[in-house]
Amino acid sequence: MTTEMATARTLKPIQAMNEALNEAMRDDESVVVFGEDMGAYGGVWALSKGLQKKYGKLRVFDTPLSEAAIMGACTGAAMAGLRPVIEIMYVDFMMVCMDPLVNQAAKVRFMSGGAFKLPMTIVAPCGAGTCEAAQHSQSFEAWFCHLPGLKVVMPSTVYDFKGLLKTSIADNNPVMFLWHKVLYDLEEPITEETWTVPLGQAAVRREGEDVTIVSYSLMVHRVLEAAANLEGRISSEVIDARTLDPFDLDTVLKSVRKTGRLLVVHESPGRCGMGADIVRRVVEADFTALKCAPHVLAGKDMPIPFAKSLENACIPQIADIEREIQNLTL
Amino acid sequence: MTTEMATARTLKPIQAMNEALNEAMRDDESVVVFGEDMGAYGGVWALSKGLQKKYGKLRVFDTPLSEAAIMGACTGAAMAGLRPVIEIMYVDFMMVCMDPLVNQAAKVRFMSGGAFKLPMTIVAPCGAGTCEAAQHSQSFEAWFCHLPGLKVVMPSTVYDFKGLLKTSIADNNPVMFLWHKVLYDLEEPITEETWTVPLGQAAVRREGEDVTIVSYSLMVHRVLEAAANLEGRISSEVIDARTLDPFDLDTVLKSVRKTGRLLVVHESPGRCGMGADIVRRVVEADFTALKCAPHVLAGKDMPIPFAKSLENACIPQIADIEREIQNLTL
Amino acid sequence: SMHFDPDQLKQIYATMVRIRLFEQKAIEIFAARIKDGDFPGALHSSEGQEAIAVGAFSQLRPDDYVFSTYRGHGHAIAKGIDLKKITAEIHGRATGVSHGYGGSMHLFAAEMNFMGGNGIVGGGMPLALGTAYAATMRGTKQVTVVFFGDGGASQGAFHESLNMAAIMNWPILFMCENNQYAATTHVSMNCPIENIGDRAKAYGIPGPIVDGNELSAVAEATREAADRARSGGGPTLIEFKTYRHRAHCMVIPEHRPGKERRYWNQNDPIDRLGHQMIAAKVTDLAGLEKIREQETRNIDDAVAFMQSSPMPDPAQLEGMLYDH
Amino acid sequence: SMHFDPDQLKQIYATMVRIRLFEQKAIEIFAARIKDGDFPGALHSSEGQEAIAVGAFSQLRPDDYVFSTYRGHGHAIAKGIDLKKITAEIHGRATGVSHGYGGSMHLFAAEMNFMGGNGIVGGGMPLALGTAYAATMRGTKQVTVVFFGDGGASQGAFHESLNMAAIMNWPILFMCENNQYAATTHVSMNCPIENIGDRAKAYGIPGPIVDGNELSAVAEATREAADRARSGGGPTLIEFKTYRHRAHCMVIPEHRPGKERRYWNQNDPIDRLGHQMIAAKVTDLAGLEKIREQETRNIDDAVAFMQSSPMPDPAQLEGMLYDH
Ligand SMILES: Cc1ncc(C[n+]2csc(CCOP(=O)(O)OP(=O)(O)O)c2C)c(N)n1
Ligand SMILES: Cc1ncc(C[n+]2csc(CCOP(=O)(O)OP(=O)(O)O)c2C)c(N)n1
Ligand SMILES: [Mg+2]
Ligand SMILES: [Mg+2]
Repeated sequence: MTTEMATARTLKPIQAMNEALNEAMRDDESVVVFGEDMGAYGGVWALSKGLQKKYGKLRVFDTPLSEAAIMGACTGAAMAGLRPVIEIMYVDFMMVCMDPLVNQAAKVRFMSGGAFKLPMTIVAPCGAGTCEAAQHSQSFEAWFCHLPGLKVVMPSTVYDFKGLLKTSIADNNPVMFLWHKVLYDLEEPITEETWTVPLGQAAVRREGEDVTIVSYSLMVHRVLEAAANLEGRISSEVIDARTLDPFDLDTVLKSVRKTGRLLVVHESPGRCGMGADIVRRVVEADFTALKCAPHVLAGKDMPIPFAKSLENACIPQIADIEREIQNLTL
Repeated sequence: MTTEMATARTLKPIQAMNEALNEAMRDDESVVVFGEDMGAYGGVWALSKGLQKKYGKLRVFDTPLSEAAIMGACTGAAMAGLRPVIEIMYVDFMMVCMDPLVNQAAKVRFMSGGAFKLPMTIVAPCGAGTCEAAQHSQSFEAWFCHLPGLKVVMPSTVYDFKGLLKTSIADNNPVMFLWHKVLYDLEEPITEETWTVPLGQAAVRREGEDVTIVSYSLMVHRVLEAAANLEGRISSEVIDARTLDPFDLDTVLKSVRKTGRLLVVHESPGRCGMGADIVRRVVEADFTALKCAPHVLAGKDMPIPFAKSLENACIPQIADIEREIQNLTL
Repeated sequence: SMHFDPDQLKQIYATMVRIRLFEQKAIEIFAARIKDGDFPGALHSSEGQEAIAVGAFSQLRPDDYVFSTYRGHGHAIAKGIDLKKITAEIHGRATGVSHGYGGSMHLFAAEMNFMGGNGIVGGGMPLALGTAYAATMRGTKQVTVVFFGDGGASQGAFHESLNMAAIMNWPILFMCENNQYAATTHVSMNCPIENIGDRAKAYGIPGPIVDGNELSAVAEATREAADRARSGGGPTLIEFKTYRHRAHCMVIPEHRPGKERRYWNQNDPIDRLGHQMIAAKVTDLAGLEKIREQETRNIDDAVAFMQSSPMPDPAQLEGMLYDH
Repeated sequence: SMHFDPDQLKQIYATMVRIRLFEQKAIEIFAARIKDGDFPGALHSSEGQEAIAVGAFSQLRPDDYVFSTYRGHGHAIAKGIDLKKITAEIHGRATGVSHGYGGSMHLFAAEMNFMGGNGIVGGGMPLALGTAYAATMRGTKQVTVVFFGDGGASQGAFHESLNMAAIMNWPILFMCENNQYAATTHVSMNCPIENIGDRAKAYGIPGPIVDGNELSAVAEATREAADRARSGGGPTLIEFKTYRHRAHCMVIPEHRPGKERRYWNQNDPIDRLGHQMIAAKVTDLAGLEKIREQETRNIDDAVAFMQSSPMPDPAQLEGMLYDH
């Protein structure tokens, strides 16, 4: 982790990512940014705000409404030695550009016998909780982890938004950077000016003795609230995975060896999800460390419905997490 | 299971699927078949051989080389009350038509509050082992299981190719029917004329006492060979999942409660794969039934390389399976 | 050109006003809910594009298939779907057209062959192939109408769908509502030639370019294309030139050139039709005002219905995903 | 029209023959391996299309970017990639251009900006946008050349890529090898108008339609489009009319009308160029024969090289996926 000191300030996720882009573009001429509405307007989420003015239209530009073209252009540009960063406006829309991502970007290096580097970053908001219904609420992190050739990053803190995005951009491989829309208004006091966070290092967000809870992205916040609510009765250790591929199994194992209990919480459907994979890795690595069955609290195996009453029922709420923690520590 | 008796004969997977289509079209006017080369030619895999001649060009037809249009047409036709069956020539090519599949077909019923039925079947060959490299060797069954709204079928026997395809076509929901290319030349003696196999029912292919091995598709054959090779030393129970969603957890649990040991074998990458999910379900359902850590023997977390020497190293071989069975029963 | 009798015209005008008022009321209530700390989801106003929806549906059969978009309130209202159920849906009530599962972007009405809005730009086009095929196979002479925008025409799905429809000669009206912008992006960043309609030539099909703010022009182009499709003449791409009054959705403020705005404000489709009706002595200003008052009451009734409707019950979720 | 001096012509002819013989030898060895119970993978012959690859590369700069297809042996050979390494690759040897990781469908040569074959129909087109953009940003005046077929033009990627390239004015040559068939499907099921090239109008770019079996016509069209692209004139769609002699791949037998076959056999690009060279007294029959003999030796050498090459070592797999 590199750090430079600065005066204290508060930062939100979008600003943090915008700073990361700005610094990356400033420090490396090969970093370029494009996508729908990403030029003059600065992106519908304001991700590229001010960057076209600063770095010119050759490095920051709008595109037609054509995700397959955007993803392909990103891949080709990376093959040519640039370091592109693109935005896909919602991760759900990646369904129209899976081929350049899955069959091309994630495989070109391997298929060419290592001849190419693919330094590219895809930034996309994800997640449910905004009443935007089934086609604007998915995350797909499990798919991207199942796909070899792509790294997967899902920050939960403003600090990580910036630090991990900088590292993602600097990485010589395709990185999927998924940020949860419900974190949009998160605000954190920050004292540093610039920093990076390495890929593949989980963070212990709360130390505890009774149970290990692994989560990432928005759900980390809910897990921490649930853990706080149970304070005094159950001592929970909360691990924020931060990057899902590479995944920091060591930190999880260390904790499980201490607590003997494992709960994974995520919002995406449970079937073939990230939780299942964490359970697999833990039981394969150290079965005897577990005092009881590990458990995955995931979103329902359903699309996300529109109405708030239904949506809430489909994704883990704080009360659900508390209940599962209690069940596990009975 | 419905059955009609016939004189004994041998059948191969393609013939079995072709018979299923033929019977479905004969019995139900709303069953239609289309896709690239599926008309006069009868499909590059011969899936629709003879059907256009029999049922006419309005029910069996060629399309342009446009998978998104094909998948969309299939979805729209199902919404209009037809019962379409399409072929995507390799499941890998589904990357160019994920939107109509993922955001439309799998969600329309749910998003409409249950107003529509989506009786459609997608048939696609899958799998590695044919030296066709990274873009012609994938399976994606874990993705499809992670996606709510889609059923997933992966037969291993000729009997199931026909019986499960008939049931898939008769189902009122989208079904992904994935058949492994390496099974192309499989041949089985068959005595029945026509039959169906229900979705969601696993088959115990071999009974045993020491270890439960769950697999599906091509890998079932390798597992059975490995189990046979260990005969006398280790008594393996081999379960063919047959359909992955719905998944027959009961049959697996019953076996694990007997053997106390679980090995899952599949060809796709392990991360967020079907094996991880089976492990998750088993440990959540009956942790104490397990005498030792369950294990997933999966394909490497890599694209499939071209050269045979490399390809073999990336997917489970019989010797690998034997080794894992032995490790588990040490 | 198109002939409408006075009653038809008044009904058409009323429907256009209904859409306009619906959109305004929706924004008002959403804004209030947001102010209350509630995030009610995305809302896409079709103000300024009313003539397209209303003109088109004035010429279609009730059993024709329709694929709409996330900007689909106008399509649903023009199609004649119960205003109360539309209002209930966009506020996530159990009484909504999609029982609260879809929301504003996913209005469905299966019994009217209204095949749904779509949250994916261009997402409806490939689906339209399927209903058009079904109608062809069954010989029902239903046409399929699919709406999309100037941005949607840049999706691969546009090409694949028009191409397949043309080759198969399937009865589809590809309705491109070119409202000049895709989110904040001007159409010139989505189409390098002057008219999206001219792309029809790449498929050997007709591609009329129509003033989308002129009710009768919309109706005429739709009638022509629908007649052709019904009689085996295949698909048509129709480009409607129009203008979206509001920003893309509530949370993305857009800057537009003042001159452009003035031009299009002067060409507002409702005002235009109103003037024409007065000039043709179909009605007078007071008559138009009476229509507006009636529609205001309709909207208010729908809002009241929505407000008295229950939220959907999560207990029903389990049965919703699959047909059993 | 194009001028080539005699030596150039002989080299061009030799390269075309080399491709033809390469394809034939590949089929021969694959067939033998299959007979031995080995499944060596898919093989897609470009016999009949040699003039396109060779004519195009005769007019390109060595540093221009190239995206090829699964039917890419001809492109790779015409580009000048070592025949030995190509042969080794299609048989999965460690000495192959992709070290045995890619195979016939994935020939790469990064150092020559040969950006790979592609197993996905139309898959190269979106990637071509990226190299063209990189060249534009850097001001290098490199063009990007991307090959695809008559079937590939039906993919959504075709539309998105041509559209974006046209809007951005990026230097890309979209090379459509219309060999009349996509697998077993005639081009009329993929394109409802006569010429795929005419679809260029939908993007406001030139769309020349070229006799792809006439070497000089291919060279001229390529030169013109490359010059335009290099000097800031943007992309071109070029349709080459040609014919694939063989079935799509080895395992999909195809029936073709005899008349069609005869027509195209009479228009074989190698024969045609040979006749022209003899007529222009560049060489005689014996001269052509000598070239053929030399190329046969080249192919044999490449096969020998392949046969003496090791299989790739799985121990190296781990390091291959990511750059560290
Ligand atoms: C495939 C896809 N990409 C991006 C978006 C985000 N998005 C929603 S509407 C829109 C603009 C669409 O413009 P246009 O097609 O002109 O229709 P309009 O909104 O003007 O009615 C964008 C970019 C989306 N929903 N789907
Ligand atoms: C997206 C996709 N769909 C289908 C295929 C299977 N396939 C491989 S080549 C081919 C025909 C392609 O025809 P065309 O574009 O005319 O090129 P040609 O093979 O004639 O060179 C098909 C259907 C594929 N590889 N990718
Ligand atoms: Mg628009
Ligand atoms: Mg072809």
